[in-house]
Amino acid sequence: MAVTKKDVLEWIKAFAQVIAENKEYLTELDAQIGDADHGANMDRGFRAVLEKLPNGEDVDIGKIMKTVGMTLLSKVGGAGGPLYSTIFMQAGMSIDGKDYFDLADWAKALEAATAGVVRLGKASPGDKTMVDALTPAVQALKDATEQGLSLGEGLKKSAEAAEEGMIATIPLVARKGRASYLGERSAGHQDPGATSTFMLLDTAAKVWANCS
Amino acid sequence: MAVTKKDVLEWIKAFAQVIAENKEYLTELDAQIGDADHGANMDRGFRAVLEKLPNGEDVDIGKIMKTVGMTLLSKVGGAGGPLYSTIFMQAGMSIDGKDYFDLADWAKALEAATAGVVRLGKASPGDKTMVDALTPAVQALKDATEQGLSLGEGLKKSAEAAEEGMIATIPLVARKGRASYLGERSAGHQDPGATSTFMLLDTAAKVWANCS
Amino acid sequence: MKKLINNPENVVLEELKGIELAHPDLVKVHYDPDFIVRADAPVKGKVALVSGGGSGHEPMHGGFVGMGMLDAACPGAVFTSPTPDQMLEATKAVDGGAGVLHIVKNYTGDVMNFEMAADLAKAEGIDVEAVVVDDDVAVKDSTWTAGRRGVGLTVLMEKLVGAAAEEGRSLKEVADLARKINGQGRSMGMALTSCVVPHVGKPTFDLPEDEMEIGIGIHGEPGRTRMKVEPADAVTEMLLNPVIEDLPFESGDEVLLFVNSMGGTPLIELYIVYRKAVEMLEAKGIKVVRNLIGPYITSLEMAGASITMLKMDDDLIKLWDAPVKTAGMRWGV
Amino acid sequence: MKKLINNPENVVLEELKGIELAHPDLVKVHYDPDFIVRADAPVKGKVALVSGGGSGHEPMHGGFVGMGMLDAACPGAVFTSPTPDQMLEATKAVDGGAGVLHIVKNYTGDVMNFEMAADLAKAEGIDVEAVVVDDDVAVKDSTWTAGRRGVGLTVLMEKLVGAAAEEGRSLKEVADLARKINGQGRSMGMALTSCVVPHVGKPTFDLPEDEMEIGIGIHGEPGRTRMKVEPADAVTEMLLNPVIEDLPFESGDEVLLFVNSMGGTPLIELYIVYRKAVEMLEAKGIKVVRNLIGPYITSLEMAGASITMLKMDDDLIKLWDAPVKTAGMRWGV
Ligand SMILES: Nc1ncnc2c1ncn2[C@@H]1O[C@H](COP(=O)(O)OP(=O)(O)O)[C@@H](O)[C@H]1O
Ligand SMILES: Nc1ncnc2c1ncn2[C@@H]1O[C@H](COP(=O)(O)OP(=O)(O)O)[C@@H](O)[C@H]1O
Ligand SMILES: [Mg+2]
Ligand SMILES: [Mg+2]
Ligand SMILES: [Mg+2]
Ligand SMILES: [Mg+2]
Repeated sequence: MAVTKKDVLEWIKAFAQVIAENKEYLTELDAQIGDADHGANMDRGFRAVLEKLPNGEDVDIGKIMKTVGMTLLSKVGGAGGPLYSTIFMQAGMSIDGKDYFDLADWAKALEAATAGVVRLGKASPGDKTMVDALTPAVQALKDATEQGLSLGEGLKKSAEAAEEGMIATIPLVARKGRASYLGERSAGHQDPGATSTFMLLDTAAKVWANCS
Repeated sequence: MAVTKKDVLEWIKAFAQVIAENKEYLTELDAQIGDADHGANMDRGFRAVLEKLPNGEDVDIGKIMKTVGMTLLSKVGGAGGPLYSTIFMQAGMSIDGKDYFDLADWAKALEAATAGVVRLGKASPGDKTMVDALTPAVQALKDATEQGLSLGEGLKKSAEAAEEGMIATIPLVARKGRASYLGERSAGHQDPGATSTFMLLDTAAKVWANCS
Repeated sequence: MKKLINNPENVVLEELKGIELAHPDLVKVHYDPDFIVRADAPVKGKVALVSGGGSGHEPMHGGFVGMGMLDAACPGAVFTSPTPDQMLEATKAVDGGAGVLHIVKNYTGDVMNFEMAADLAKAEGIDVEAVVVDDDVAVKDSTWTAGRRGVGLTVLMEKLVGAAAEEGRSLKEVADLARKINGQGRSMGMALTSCVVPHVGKPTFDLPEDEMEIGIGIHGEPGRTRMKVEPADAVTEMLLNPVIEDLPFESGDEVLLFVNSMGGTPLIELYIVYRKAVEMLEAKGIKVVRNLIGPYITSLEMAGASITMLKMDDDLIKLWDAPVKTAGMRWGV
Repeated sequence: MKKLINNPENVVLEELKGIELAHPDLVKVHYDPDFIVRADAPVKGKVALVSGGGSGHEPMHGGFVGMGMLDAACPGAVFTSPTPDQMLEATKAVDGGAGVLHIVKNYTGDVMNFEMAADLAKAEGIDVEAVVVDDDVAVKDSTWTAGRRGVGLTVLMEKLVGAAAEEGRSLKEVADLARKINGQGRSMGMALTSCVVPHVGKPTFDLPEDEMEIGIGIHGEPGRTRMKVEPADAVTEMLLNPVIEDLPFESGDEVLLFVNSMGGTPLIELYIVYRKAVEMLEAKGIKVVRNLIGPYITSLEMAGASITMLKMDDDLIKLWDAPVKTAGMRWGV
């Protein structure tokens, strides 16, 4: 039960597709409590990623993820750029040198990614950021590994946890990022970064559902 | 059958009132084919006129009209300012030194006023300007004088002629003033200056209807 | 109506107070009649430049009073030409003995009021010449009509002629230069939205969300045609081609290219238009040797832009580069 | 959406082309990564100033590149902070051996990207210091949040610190000066209309015809409160009082007063606001010794204004008056 290099490439391509389809939606969420660019930023970044994406020869999964991270860093900008770049760079470093990985590897990779995001953005859970989607997803993956769940099961649980975390951002008052300028008025809106992060993990769960 | 100094003062006050009431209407006409200020300009001018208007002692009708003309010159601006100023200055010079005047005097005064407007603005009848209201009104006054009509009758005819002239501006293509920039697109709109000029003569006909 | 104003009737007065408080080093403001003169007026022996017009076109004209440009500006009510008494007093205040040039935009009201003021000033023994600017190619020219409007070229003329006066040129020379400039400059503008005249309180014209007006005047006067909104490059072509064809500007010409905001259009869009205009001119062999980009002759908050082109020569380039120190245009000092 | 643009995706690129064509005497434009440097970069022995941020705030920052102000500006996508590779390349291009100061507006994205760039530049042996501007009193400050936004003070800082660098001050001195300026300047802004981000195509927020937003950010971020539109004098009080109280500015203080247009508000309205602000300050014994009035830090075509106040001293006055030669601010040369 492992995710291969090919699966990783497919995941990234599928996520680029999801972002393209949800560009307006993410931007609309950002318009409520931010500056109306999260969808456009992510879409610009992942269109560049599609252009730079290796075809899978002469590279390992770590290299692929780091290429994605570097591309996002130079194409996205804003808060989302460095943060998403960090997710892929840290996950890539965690999985470095491998051509496939299992649920435990993925749990570790996402934990490293989340730690990187927290180091860079200094947000804690409950600050109404993507950290609120990442943190429970990491916990769900760890639990699933311990419980010996299948890859597909574990990924599904992590996506569900991310979704819950995303929805839980709605009532929160933002303390980090642009939404924090709104103070109390930020409550009642779903965080755009947590939403795209859920989509990332949800896409993984769907694309890798039948990996064997 | 004569118009006295008191009647002249009343006419000017009544016209100031008519302008105040029709300020939006005149501005709206000007918005169609000009720059949306004719009502505001006239109103600013006649509010100043009311402040400067002599109470009737130590002045003759000519002096009163010239005071109105000078006040309009320094308070109105635009095309309307010098043109309306000229109407009052020329009429005032024509009636200079008198404390009352009859229909023939008024016909001459308005003829001089119209000549002044034409000299200054170089518009001919049919150019879609206030000249289109003034010219037929002068003709009507002259005809009425020749026909020996009463003051009230003559004034009524001149107001009717001005009204016809005003309405006749609607289909015209403007050749003078701001409306001329519109070319063919100026057709179908009533000229604001011709409209206020009709109001001026109509107010005279009404206020002076029962002069004896 | 959404504006940062108080009582619409006090807009011009409060603006003048603001200018007076902001720029005591550059100008003095006189009230009743209202006019703005440069702080050191009258300048002995220098031809003085007086302009004016309705308010609502800021920085024109008050923002162009100062060393190297205007000696006085007469602000009328919003979009309404000022009155002869303002112009007369301004003319008297700046006359330094070398005569006064009136720079008049070709609108019936401006022309009439300035003519009356010139007559009055001449009667008081002041040497006055007047130059009428009529550069707007959106309006058909004809001796039977009021003729073309004066628009963007006015800004360039005030700068160039101001520099010539500063150099010590005579009234006749300065007036001839102004007429020469008027002969070789052309403009055209467009609007994406209407302006709102303060005392009117609603848009002068209704422009649906998907339409624009090509050939608009600076007072919200309707233009040549109304049409669906087009991309900036197409709009630039619609403005620049009539400007080029009218004079005509020809291969080998050196020009000053002026891309102006009508007030509500931000700088980022002006650069996009400027880029396209230069590409078009380069393709025609016309060389842009100087430029001006920004909101210089506006129409309150109207969104839109205008393009002005002026054929340059060595003298004009020298005059353009000469120092100018006003609130609205400043360099070289 | 009514804008003079072509494809929304090309707005920044076409703007850069326009700037490149318009100001070859002042700047050079580099593409991919995009940045603007002064034409004579790197200036040997001078501390170099690099700033940047999302596009849509023109003339900031690209319009402030030139003698006496910035050495380089990095434009991001509209309202999106630029990326570390732009900042790194710009830093390398302008380093004249005396070190580079990064002027960063306090937005999470700007701060993160500039931090990464500084790390990369340091790794390449360049001496880099960063100063974060956070002058917007509309936002409550707290160590638990992202803190205050950087707004109008950025413009003043770039001018003042630019003059100090031009004087030959060291990187440490220049950075300390920037921090001092940040410590004694405050701003607040408001909006009458929303801006429209090109790739979004509709207003960022809906503001009914009779409402305004007080405490708005420069990216259309909602403000402190939404309320019925009030007259300019009342709005000026709502902006200026929090600015005065925050520092606080006190009787006897000498200040620079900066009244800024958000893009769609024309100059005539800024002077009306300026007038009221000076009256208020005079009543409090605060003296305006310098001013700046116009669209310098904008938010696309948003209508509205912001007020910035900076406490001045002899050194700052001297630096303010020092020559500056950029597309967006120019005097003394
Ligand atoms: N300090 C932070 N830590 C973690 N995530 C953050 C932080 N600041 C912002 N974010 C995330 O970034 C998202 C916004 O991204 P984006 O709109 O692309 O950038 P910007 O806010 O610069 O416009 C927010 O919804 C939030 O999830
Ligand atoms: N050359 C002219 N001769 C006569 N009347 C004119 C001329 N030009 C304009 N007018 C009149 O002036 C009116 C406009 O006045 P007003 O709106 O006050 O001035 P402006 O056009 O300067 O805004 C027009 O409706 C027209 O009747
Ligand atoms: Mg955003
Ligand atoms: Mg009018
Ligand atoms: Mg008018
Ligand atoms: Mg952003």
